[in-house]
Amino acid sequence: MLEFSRRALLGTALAAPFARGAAAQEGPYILGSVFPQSGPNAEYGGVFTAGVQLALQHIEADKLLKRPIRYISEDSQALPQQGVIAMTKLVNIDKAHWTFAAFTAVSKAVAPIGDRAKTVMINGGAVGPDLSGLSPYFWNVIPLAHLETRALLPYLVGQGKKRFALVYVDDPLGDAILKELGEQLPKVGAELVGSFSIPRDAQQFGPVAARVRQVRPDAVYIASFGAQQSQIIKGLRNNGVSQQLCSYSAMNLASVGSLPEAEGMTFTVQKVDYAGGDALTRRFAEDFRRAHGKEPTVYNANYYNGCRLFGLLAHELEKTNTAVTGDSLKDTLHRLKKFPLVGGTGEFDAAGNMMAAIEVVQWKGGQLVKLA
Amino acid sequence: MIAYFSNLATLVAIFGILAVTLNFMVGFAGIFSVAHAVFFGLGAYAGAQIALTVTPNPFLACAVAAGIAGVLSLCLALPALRVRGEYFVAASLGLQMVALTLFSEVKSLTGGIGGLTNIPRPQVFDVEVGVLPLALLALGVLLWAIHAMANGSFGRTLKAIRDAESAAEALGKPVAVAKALAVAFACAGAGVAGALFALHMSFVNVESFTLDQSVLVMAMVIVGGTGTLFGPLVGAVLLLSLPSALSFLTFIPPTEVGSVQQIIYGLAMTLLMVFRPAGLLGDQNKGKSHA
Amino acid sequence: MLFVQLLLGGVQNGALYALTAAGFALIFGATKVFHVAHGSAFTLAGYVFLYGWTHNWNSLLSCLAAVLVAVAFGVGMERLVYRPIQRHEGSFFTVFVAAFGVSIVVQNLVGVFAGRGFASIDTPLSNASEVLPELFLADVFWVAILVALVMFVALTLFLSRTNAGVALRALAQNPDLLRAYGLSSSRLSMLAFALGSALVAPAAILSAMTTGLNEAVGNHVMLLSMASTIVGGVGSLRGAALAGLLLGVAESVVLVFLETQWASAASFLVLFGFILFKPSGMFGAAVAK
Amino acid sequence: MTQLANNAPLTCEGLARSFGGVKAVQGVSLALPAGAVTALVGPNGAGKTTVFNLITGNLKADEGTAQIRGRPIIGLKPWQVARLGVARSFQDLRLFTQMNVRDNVLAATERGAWFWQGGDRRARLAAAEAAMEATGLTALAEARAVDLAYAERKFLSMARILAAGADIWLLDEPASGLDLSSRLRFGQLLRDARARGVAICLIEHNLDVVVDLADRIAFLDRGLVLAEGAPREIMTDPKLAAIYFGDRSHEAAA
Repeated sequence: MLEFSRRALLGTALAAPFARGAAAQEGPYILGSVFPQSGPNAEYGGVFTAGVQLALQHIEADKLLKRPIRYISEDSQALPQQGVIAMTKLVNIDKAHWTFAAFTAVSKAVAPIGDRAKTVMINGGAVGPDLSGLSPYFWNVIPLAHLETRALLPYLVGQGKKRFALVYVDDPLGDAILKELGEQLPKVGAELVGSFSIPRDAQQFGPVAARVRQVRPDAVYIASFGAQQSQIIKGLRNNGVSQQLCSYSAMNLASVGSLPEAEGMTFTVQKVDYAGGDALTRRFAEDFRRAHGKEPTVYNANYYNGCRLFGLLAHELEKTNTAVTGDSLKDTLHRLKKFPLVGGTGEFDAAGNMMAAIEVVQWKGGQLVKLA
Repeated sequence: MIAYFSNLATLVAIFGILAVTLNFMVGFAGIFSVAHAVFFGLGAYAGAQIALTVTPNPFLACAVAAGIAGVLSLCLALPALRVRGEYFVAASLGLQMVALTLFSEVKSLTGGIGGLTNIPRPQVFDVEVGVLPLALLALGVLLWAIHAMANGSFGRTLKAIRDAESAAEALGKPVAVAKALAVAFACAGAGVAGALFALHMSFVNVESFTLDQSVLVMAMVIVGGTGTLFGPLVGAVLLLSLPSALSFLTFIPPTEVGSVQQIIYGLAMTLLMVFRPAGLLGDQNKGKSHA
Repeated sequence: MLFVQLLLGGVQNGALYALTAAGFALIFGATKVFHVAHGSAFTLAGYVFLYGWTHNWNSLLSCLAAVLVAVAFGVGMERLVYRPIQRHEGSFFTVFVAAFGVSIVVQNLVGVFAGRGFASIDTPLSNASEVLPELFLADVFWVAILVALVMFVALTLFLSRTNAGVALRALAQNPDLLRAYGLSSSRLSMLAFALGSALVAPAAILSAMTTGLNEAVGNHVMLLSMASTIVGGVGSLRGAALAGLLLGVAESVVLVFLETQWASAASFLVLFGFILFKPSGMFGAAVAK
Repeated sequence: MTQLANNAPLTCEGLARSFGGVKAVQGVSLALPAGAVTALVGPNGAGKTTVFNLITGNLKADEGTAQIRGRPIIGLKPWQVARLGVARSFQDLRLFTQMNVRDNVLAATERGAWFWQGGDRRARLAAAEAAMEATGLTALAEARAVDLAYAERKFLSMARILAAGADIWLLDEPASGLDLSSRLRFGQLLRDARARGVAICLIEHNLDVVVDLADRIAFLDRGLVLAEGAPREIMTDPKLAAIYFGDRSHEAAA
């Protein structure tokens, strides 16, 4: 599927100046993604892409749409500038109908481009709270971080954790979490006793660990993503930080779970019941296991949902022979509001954010264990 | 398609400005700076702030960007006056790293890693103008100025300093002033490129001004050929279209596209240096006889 | 106690920096090549050790493999990249660009074949315990210092007691003299690359155990080695090693007053200051001009 | 000395400089009269080039004064000294290797560091052409300096000095290694300049050249002016000859 679409892309790219109008209507739908495919965050790119590809296979198998879909993967390296270049290409040359973004900084950077071109952008990975309402065409199929911390903090405080230290990456996501903790902790009767920002490329965490120890926290919140998370966990644990570690859904990576030091790491994820859920969720989980030989993660599910959402909206538009554009998709979203997706019915609010139930989980022996 | 090529052309023009101004420093004055992206960044932030807070007039943005980058180029001129060769490269590396930290941390001006978003489109007297013609204009003016200087007394002075600093000084040439001016000119040019970049992307953040970017610009100069007028432009075209060309290769798995691009780009740098060190347009005999 | 903790942490890192810096300084001193791909030798050595470890090789064998790969890389760079360039042109900048290209290639090849992102080895060595109230030290601290000391003693003995070592030092000071005595400077530069690259292997192995590796880990190593060489004074191995140690300590101790993101800026400010005010470095005799 | 100084555009008094305890120059006083060639003679390491460097500001003097037409120049930068009318050559020439001959010479006529050069451009071009003509380099105007033959490089160095239009020349071994015909041409250059009133100071090891061209000789040894006077007097002094040719037995006896 993917190889086919990439080869076909060359054809369209060259033919585009000569074949406009009618052909554009008859041709395939173009879906594009701006994920990190190289660099320290490439692991996410693979996870996100797997979700999208599975949804594409299901849409094809179900013959949900009359026109075929062409999927184009662009590399953002999780960097805003690369993201902007990739998004510009998707919007301007490929005339994408629907795009996928990830990472807070990249999402904020590409949003004005999609907004200007009225192209829908789906985020299923980044959780910066300010991603809400970025553009009428920017929708989140993931609960943003403020929803996650509001689920996590009361649980931990209930476990007797009162003093929190924050180790956060120095970027919009980290800043947002710092702000969020500063506001939310006092409300639940706890306090933020220290916050330590780290650059995105930092590798040495011994010194940070020493400073974390000094503020004598009950729990340490880690706000980072990608390869760095594992390094922070290892760095803290190896340097005498024995307290409870906690975080948000970015910890839901296999490479984190397999780290012995991550034992007991408590964080939040969206609630998805793969085994007992509805048929759609079970099918997703089974086919994913078959294709990849492992359990799907929430990210796989989110981008599966993001892609499936396009199928559902376009299917709706095809029924009434309406052209599939950013505006028609947006109107349909706001008209229907609720969609059958993996993990249950997804409901969207006016800003384009999907609401989802959140659960508190913990890494235990490399397995995700549900706590609350 | 047209939009795509105009986007690529704008980037080529902007990086062309960076490459020709860096070449002015490297090729004429013998100042091998790997901190050009710092001044690109200063210009970008200055231009973006002007557009965001004062007026979207691109000429004002460029002028302010050039001014700020030109004045702060003193940070580069100072080590250039003290040391040469590897030492200066190291100094400029140090400057690059320190500036990068400042760009990330002075969030009130730069927005940190989150950057400055939603920079308005350039307007001249309430008419929206494209960045491409502006960038081409700036590139043309700079090329003309460099051409004039290269064949005039200033270029001669710089080349004299490059070849034999003490002899140039013994002929009454104030070396410090000449070097500082050359650095200021080149960095001001980089500042203009930065302002245009900010206006073109509508977004700037610190990732565009890293050491890798400085090395990319340096590679453009070296690949094209130092000390030639158009060599750096050829280098800019080649290195910028390489990733775009690669993205049309179908047999590369999507998750490896980025790596393959980087590998080809790194390999090209190395192989060129080994087999064609004077660059594509450079005089291959240059430097042979005195090595 | 925070200060002592940070100081000791800095010493541990500084000992490793000292090794890589000494390697860089040895190569630069003897061959005048600004070996920007030095960090790549570090990356490769670290990942080879990691490969050996995860495939349950004998740990001695893994270490040996790491050293061999680093040496092979260094010598390969000398033969295949630096020497051909120097044969037709001496411009240091051509060398710089070529080496930078190689480091980009290595970084991405490692990413493709070894997987991108964080990788580390799980050993009890890196697990800190409380040796004094509030003071945590891991065994790897002692290992790092011991390894660094042993390597330096060995290197010093080699450079002062063996013919090749003495010739290497002579090469650093006066290549013409060497030629006059009919010694092959080409074989000596290979030796310099082999030795200098071998010095990164222990640091890479210990880093794999402590901070972990990623494919871009070499950049930081290269920048620090280069900064140490200049701060220490070009031509002085002792100076480079001491500067490496000091930069490691500075990076760590500065965190008493500052946030982490300023740490690396601190070492580069030191570098910048030295270049502006004392370009000959701490122990360098020659002025850079 | 005093009456010479009246007519001398460049004088120095008690110049001294030591390098880490080694006294390279200790109290050198000199006056370079206009329209005369003064030769600095002495064995290797006598401090001749150091004297030049102290005058031109390439080295900082520990002690002593120097004046150009009454104006103190110690502490000035080399380019400031040059602008007072001093042109110097270097033992190792220091040509602008990657530039062609014409640009080398043109560069000598230009003083500015600003983006453009004021003044009469045509006059500068003419001066450069004249300098190339006088040194026999006109045919090689487009050749790069690095590609020139040995003697041609020496003359290019002289052409730069000619074109600079200075009236004080400090020449560091300008004739060494030249063949006879080149040496004749070089002699003519110097005589012409002397006739125009240029004050010339020459460091030279070839005593034939010195006798042929110099009006006065200052004999330097170990940073001191041992003797000063007409060529004949100096050249016939057996003690100086002994020092010059490296025989120090006289001193030991004394």
